[in-house]
Amino acid sequence: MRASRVVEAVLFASQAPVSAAELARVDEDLDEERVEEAVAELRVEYEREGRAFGIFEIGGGYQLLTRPEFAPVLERFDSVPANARLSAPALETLAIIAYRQPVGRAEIEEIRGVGAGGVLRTLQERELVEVVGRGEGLGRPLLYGTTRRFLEHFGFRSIEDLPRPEELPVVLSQRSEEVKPNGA
Amino acid sequence: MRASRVVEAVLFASQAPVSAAELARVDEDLDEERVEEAVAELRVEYEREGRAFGIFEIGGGYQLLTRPEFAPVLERFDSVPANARLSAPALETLAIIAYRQPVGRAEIEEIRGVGAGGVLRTLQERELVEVVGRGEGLGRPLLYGTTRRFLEHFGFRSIEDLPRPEELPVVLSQRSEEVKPNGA
Amino acid sequence: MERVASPDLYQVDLERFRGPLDLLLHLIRNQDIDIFDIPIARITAQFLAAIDRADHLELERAGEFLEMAATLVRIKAQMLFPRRVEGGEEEDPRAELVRRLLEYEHFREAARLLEDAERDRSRRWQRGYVEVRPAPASGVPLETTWDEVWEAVLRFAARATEPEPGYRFRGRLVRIEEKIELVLGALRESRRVEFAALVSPWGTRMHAVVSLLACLELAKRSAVLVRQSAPFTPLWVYRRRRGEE
Repeated sequence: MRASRVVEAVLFASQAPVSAAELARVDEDLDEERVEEAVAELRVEYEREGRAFGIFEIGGGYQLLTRPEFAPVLERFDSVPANARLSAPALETLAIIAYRQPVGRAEIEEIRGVGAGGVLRTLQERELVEVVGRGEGLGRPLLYGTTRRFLEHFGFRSIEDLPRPEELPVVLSQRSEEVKPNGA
Repeated sequence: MRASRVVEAVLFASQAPVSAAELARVDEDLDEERVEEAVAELRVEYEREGRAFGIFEIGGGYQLLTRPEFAPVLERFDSVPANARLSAPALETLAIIAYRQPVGRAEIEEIRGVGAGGVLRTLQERELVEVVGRGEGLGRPLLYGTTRRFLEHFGFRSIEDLPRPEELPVVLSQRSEEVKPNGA
Repeated sequence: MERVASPDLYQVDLERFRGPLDLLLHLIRNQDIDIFDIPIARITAQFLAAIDRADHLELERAGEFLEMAATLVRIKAQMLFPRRVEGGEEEDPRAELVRRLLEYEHFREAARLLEDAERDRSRRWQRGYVEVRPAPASGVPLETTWDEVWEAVLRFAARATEPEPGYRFRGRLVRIEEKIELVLGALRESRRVEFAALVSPWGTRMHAVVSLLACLELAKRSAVLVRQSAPFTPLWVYRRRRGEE
């Protein structure tokens, strides 16, 4: 298998930017220098073929992203769907973030018992939640919180304004620290 | 901008399959036929260049996925999320729903000889099945069917794509008529 | 793998099986038994022995196996006293069981095919990261209200009261029916009652949650009206007469 294709596969499927050192660990035949050669090779190919994507360097890592000149295309694509209402999974995720912020994806998934990737994206696109920091511990997970837009939309002055009656379920009323030591 | 590059940009920027109709809406110069031509063109290019990914037809749309030969590399990589697999009870329940839809909980439990409440809820939360109507009879039971997400999870093009067990015992078809779909 | 020493010593581990039908099929297929002519006495003995050994099964699962055991014992008895149906032909008491076994086996095979498809699909990856793009301004405005978010909050509460199969509560379960009775009882004496008054004598969070669910259930049945003038002010439950808005 060609080094450049292995690098391409990893960059395509990775959730986050990948450094040359991490890429070099994928295969015994690779070292950082060969990874950099492979990246350069891919860049030349993408350029020559006029691909809609390219390799960008972000925070010390490589990432495959759509080229900026295609932004108008994607905007037209995005402008079609957008539901007026949030789905039940989105509402539940929003409730968890609202009451437990800042909170990481793993914690949300643990509470709901299902993956939260798509739902988090929807909420971010709706500008109801945003990344507010990074947690401690393995992989320094992204932490989510509600936005100003969230407060405006639901008519709260601040997060302290959220109703917190007795009957608030325990999973929502407990602070993250009580549940997970490596949260915020 | 070339049609094939517009199509490539949208497929690249989407995690889920995109249908030809959705792709055609992106540009005034596109229609479904031209989208299909563009997809065919991209396939030839990816094949020729030996790209690590290809275009697959899933759930009535097109999706960019890595080729299976890169699985051994990607399975080992931390920032590449593992594709979740379902438990045996979940697969059995899903098989019944997939082949019998629309189908009620009582019939599922009858076939498997065990309770289905917990499994059904998990499948609903993962958006693999959904309520598609109500049956006749006592309590007008909820009827379940599979979702588009189901097709994505298994990589099927459509529900007709479902694998069929070789021997279909004759007794199987007897009971299907008893359950009448309502809202489906 | 188990070995057949004698029919009575056929060892199986119940935990491995997805249910009674799965176990029965295993017993039949692994001993090369003709499914249309099941030696019911032998299979029943093996089935009972298997559940007898599994003393640590959860209550719900144990119930499923016991139900099948009862069916087997009944079929065994019917085999001793064959019934004649109209036309003089004998009805095989095993017929319905055979139909269920074949049907289940069919879906077990279908599940295996789904698993194959899942494995193939899981060897291909979609893009791991896709840039977050803000929804275009021209898009549909969000209509979701706080009430909908709050309903999602209450769903967590509802879920906490509904035990997972095999999950055991320590102490007594708090039943919504009991709370409904309690609310209705309180409202027989006065037209309205403060929610806090319904809750305080018991104190625990679970009681509070179930009481609230009871009120909401009654509100849904139009038996009560739940009112709160502003967040954090007392919540009142009103008795509702028939036909009253």
